[in-house]
Amino acid sequence: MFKKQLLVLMSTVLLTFAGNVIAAKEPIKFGLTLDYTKAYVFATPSFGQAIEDYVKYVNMKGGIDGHPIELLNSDHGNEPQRGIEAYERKKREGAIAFEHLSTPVSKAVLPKAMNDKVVMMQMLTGRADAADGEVFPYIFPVSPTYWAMAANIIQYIADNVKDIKKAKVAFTYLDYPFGQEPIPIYKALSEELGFELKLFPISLPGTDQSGVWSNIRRFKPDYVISWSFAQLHNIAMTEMKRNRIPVDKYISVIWISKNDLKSYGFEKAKGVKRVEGVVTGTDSPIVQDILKTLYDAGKGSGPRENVGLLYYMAAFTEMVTVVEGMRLGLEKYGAPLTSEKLKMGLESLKDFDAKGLMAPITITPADHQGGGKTRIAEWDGSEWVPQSDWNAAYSDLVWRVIKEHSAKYKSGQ
Amino acid sequence: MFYRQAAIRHTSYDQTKKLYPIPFDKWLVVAVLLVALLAPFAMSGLYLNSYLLPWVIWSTAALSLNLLMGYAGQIHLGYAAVMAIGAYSSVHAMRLGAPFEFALILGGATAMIIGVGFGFTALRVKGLYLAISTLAVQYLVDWVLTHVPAIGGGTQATLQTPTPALLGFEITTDIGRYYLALGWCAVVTIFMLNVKRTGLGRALIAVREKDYAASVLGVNSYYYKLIAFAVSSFFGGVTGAILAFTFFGAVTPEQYSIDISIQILAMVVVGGLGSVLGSFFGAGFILLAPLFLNNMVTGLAEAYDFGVSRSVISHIPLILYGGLIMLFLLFEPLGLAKIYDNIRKYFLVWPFGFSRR
Amino acid sequence: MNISESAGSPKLLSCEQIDRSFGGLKALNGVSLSVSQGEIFGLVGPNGSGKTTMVNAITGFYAPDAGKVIFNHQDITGIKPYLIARLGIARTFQNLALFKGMSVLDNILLGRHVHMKPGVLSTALYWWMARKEEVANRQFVEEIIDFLQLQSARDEPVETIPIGLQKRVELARALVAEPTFLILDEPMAGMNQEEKEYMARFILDARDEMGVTVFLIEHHMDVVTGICDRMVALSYGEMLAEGSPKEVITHPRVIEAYLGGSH
Amino acid sequence: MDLDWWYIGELVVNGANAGLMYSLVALGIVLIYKASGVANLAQGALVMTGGYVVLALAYDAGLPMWLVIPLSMVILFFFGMGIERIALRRMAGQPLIMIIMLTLGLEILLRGIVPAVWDRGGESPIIPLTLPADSIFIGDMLINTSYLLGGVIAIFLVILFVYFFRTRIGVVSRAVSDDPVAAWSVGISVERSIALSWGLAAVVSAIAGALWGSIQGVDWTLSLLLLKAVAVAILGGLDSIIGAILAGFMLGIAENLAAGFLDDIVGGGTKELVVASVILLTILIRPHGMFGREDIERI
Repeated sequence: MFKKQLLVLMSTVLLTFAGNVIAAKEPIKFGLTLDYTKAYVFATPSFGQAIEDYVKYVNMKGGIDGHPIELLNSDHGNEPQRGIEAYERKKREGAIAFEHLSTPVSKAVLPKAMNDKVVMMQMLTGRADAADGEVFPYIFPVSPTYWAMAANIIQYIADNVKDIKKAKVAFTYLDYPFGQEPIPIYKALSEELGFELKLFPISLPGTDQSGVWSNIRRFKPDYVISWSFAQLHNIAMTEMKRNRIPVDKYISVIWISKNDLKSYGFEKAKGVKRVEGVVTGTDSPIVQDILKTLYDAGKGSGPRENVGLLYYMAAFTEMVTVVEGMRLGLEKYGAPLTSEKLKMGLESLKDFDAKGLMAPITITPADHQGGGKTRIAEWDGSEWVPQSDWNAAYSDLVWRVIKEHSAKYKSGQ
Repeated sequence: MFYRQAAIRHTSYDQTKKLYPIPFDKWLVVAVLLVALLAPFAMSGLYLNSYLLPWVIWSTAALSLNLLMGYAGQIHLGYAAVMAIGAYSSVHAMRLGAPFEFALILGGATAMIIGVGFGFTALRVKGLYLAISTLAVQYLVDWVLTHVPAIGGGTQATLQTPTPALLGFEITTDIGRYYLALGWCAVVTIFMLNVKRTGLGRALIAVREKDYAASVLGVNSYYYKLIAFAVSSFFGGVTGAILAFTFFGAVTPEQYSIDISIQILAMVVVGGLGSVLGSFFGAGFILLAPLFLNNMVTGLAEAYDFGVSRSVISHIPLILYGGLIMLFLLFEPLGLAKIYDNIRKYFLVWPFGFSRR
Repeated sequence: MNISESAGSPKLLSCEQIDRSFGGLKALNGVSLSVSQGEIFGLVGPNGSGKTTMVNAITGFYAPDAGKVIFNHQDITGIKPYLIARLGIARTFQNLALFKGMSVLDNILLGRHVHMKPGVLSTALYWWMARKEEVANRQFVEEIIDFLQLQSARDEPVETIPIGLQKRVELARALVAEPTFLILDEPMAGMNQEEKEYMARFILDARDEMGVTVFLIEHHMDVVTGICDRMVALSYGEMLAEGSPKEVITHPRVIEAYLGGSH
Repeated sequence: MDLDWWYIGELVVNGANAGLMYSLVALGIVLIYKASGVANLAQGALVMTGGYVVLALAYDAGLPMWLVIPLSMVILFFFGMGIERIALRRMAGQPLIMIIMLTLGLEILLRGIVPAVWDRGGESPIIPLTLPADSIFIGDMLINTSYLLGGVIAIFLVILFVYFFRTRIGVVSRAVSDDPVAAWSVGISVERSIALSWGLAAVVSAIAGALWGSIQGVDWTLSLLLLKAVAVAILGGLDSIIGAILAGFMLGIAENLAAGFLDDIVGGGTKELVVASVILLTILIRPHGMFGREDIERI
């Protein structure tokens, strides 16, 4: 008994150094290196759970054309250095694609992935200008970037105020790259549409917001757009109440989910809005199937409550898209699947809606975003109710900014 | 046995001042150097890029900080900021068209000038105040990097590093980048080894130990503290630039955050204050132990399914840094270097261990 | 009460009307003294009489409140200690100020600091720039080590050797600077009779062979009176007597200070 | 530009209250410094630990608030004493730089262990101090009730500590910090006095943890209060309790005014800038702070 344990122990020790060598029918390896400790912990557990769930599900159904998917998991703690280590390790273990869910890590790994020609998914994180597939051939946002979301929020505001020219929009954001990123879009839109824009930076870690909200109160905005996440919304809403700003003026970036409203109170949070790129809730057939095949059988990768929440669904949708890209790659170019074939597979996605979970996207070698359609949803006390159709607003302007930035990158800046 | 001292007779002062008076030490160093030189050819990209290369770079950083902390006895809680200054200045210099060699030196010089500037502030006061003011410097630099687009790179807060080129040869391969880092590491190492045996090192230690006694020997303690600040900052700046050019390929504020400062501090303390060898040990330990531990705990958790939450696993590096700093300070203030030294001393007289007191 | 100085030899150091107080306490009150080239000069007095304060005033640790220190025709009042050291004044401390963690040899080598030009560049380019200097200075240090019979302790960490030897190391460190003026602050404190005699011998040798002028501070009278050429006695910051050892120890005020004070 | 006095008033009042809450954190640093001459860089992590303990008692054990606060103070008191007994005491006689680094190691260690032990899956719950979230408006001036409460408690505690230092134990502590050897020789237990200071500093951090946790939620970010506390302690003079309170008051107002007027222009983060500058300027101009003893800091 003890011997056997020792053997397992030794082999795991060995494995951790040598990498897993499990030979099935040519598994397709996907590197999932996430941040379980620092800035992204609010989302990481559900995010990882969704990806693991869907991979299990696909494998149970016989994999992609017989090829199972293997996830190579690890933690990078939002540190560029550890992210690079994890990337190098997984790459060596044969991963052909990566998701990091961390802006700093994505940015640090990006030059390496480009150099190594390894596909890097960057759902909701990383460089927004990576939508330009011509400059970033191996980087795939395949979902609306922050810039697309920012534009859509303005569209929603324009639709809901009397006159956008006289509207006042407050933009409050975490004062580091994640929050600063949409500023160029807002500035460009403010110039074009004529609304008054004022910026309210919140310094890290974002827990001290009292001064910011005093200023917002004085600004008397029609809407407040917020680029922060998780419990920081709580603090924001508490401060809004203090300052007697109605909570329904609050429009958040995608990072707010039902769980985040819990400690503020579901009822009190009524009217909060968010921009979303995927369908949430458990109504869709594919999610029902996941619940049935995995969770009813006790094989779920995490708590059942997480299924259907935003962070879960975002990751789930991404993985559905990746798997579809893998399938197309295998179908068109044959096994074994390589990064390059996956890239071409992803680039041949056409009107793909991830089994009804998002607005259809079409990826081309030039466009790695695929449409950038999002919608605004409002919290009604128990769930998020869509307020608009899938929409990609001001996409000319967004693409202009994308091109400006990617050109800068290309020219070596 | 190994470190045989018998039959070694030094016949001149010059010989006793050699870096490695005992032949075994010398051959050990030669062997390590050979391994370091040949490693990239025997090693996969993974080990080269994510273990050996960062180890070499962080050892250099730890060495540079050790000059200030180990020799001059000044705590620096913002060393990553010093490295950031070097990295950003050299990246900007290259983007403006400066050749790589010049950009490196410029990076070091900028870090030195700013470092010494703050040194002037800090050196008027005792260790504690110095520590706190360097912490403040870290915050100031962080702020500048994230709020001055001309320096930090604007919206994306990322600047890609241009391709480094030595004497006109572009360095594009992993091996080339590794040699670049190794070369710089060798320069700093040799300097630090020399410090041990020259008047500079003695003066620094004198100032650290008893500055009043140093002053009656004609040692200007203020001047030597500034020298330590200047040289350490210069080395730190260049190392920061090397880190950006060879490892990250880009500069972002996160690469030089307060956490990194603490990490280097831990390397120095765990490795051994004032020890060259210790800096290598400390950097290796602090850098690689969490990686291995993390991978191992994850592997074990998967094999046994004992459901350690990932969140708990992921806190291990922090616990390790903090715990090790405390344990070493409490039980072996001279760090890993001292432990090595004890072993070495044991073998110096082996098998006649009883001859020692 | 100016008593005649040793005739012929010029004054090397003279202090004029030195005042120094700490808070309300007057540690030195108008003390004047002068030391001639080549003599061994003793400064004696009971504990707390201001002897060490006097030395600190000379070596620049605290500038006197009033008065002047002239060394070698140069006003050195209030100059920083490290600059004073460069003028050729060396000193030891009452309660040892060796550098822990360094070997005896390195401690003594530090004494050569004023004769060396340690720098960053010379350290980096040791083989080309520093080696010769290091070796040359090492040679000089070895001579002093021989002179003070410290050979056996040379490579020991300084904190591990007996106090008596440590005192000798400190003397060696002061001597390697080749000072013209050497201040010894209670070099025999805590020593037994034999050690004291050794030390006295070394001090005399240092003067005779190296031509150093010695300024000796002692609490005890016995040895000092034996080797000093001239003495000054202090008590509570005031000068009691000046002159040859014999004159000083027989001076009524000195006797009173020593006996009266302790009785 | 005409000044909006209501606005300035609001910035000043809320800043002052927040500043007094920084003083609360700084108080821990000052207490330990007074007793042992060591600057405790683990104070931030102690406050975080306090927050987590309060949270665990309130949420996990489900105790009522009136019981949670005193109970957590007791727990933290022994925790602080324990730290001194296990770690700090062994360092007696070591160079100061080593001891400072030990507290820094402790800060890092606690920041790793505590959130791992009370893993909340990424949530940072707010401590329910049952405060009305609604605020008081005077004219157009908003007064934040949470900060107000924090400020009042801070002042109350300071009065308590000033009084404490007049008692016998206080006199003993003072004697120890003046001259440990002398204190020793007249039969005062130096160790006990230092241990007591650690215990008290930890008690203060329980309160600070609860207050700050009720405003910004409990997670590792509470430990970042260290920088502000250090700035307050330095500005006030490391060994002055009154100094800590006044400095907190001033720093709170200064950073709030700076953020209110400058964030717009420079793009955020001015509070950190003010804090860092206060540290540097204090050290440059008046290292012993406003009320510290002058002999404590020069080379």
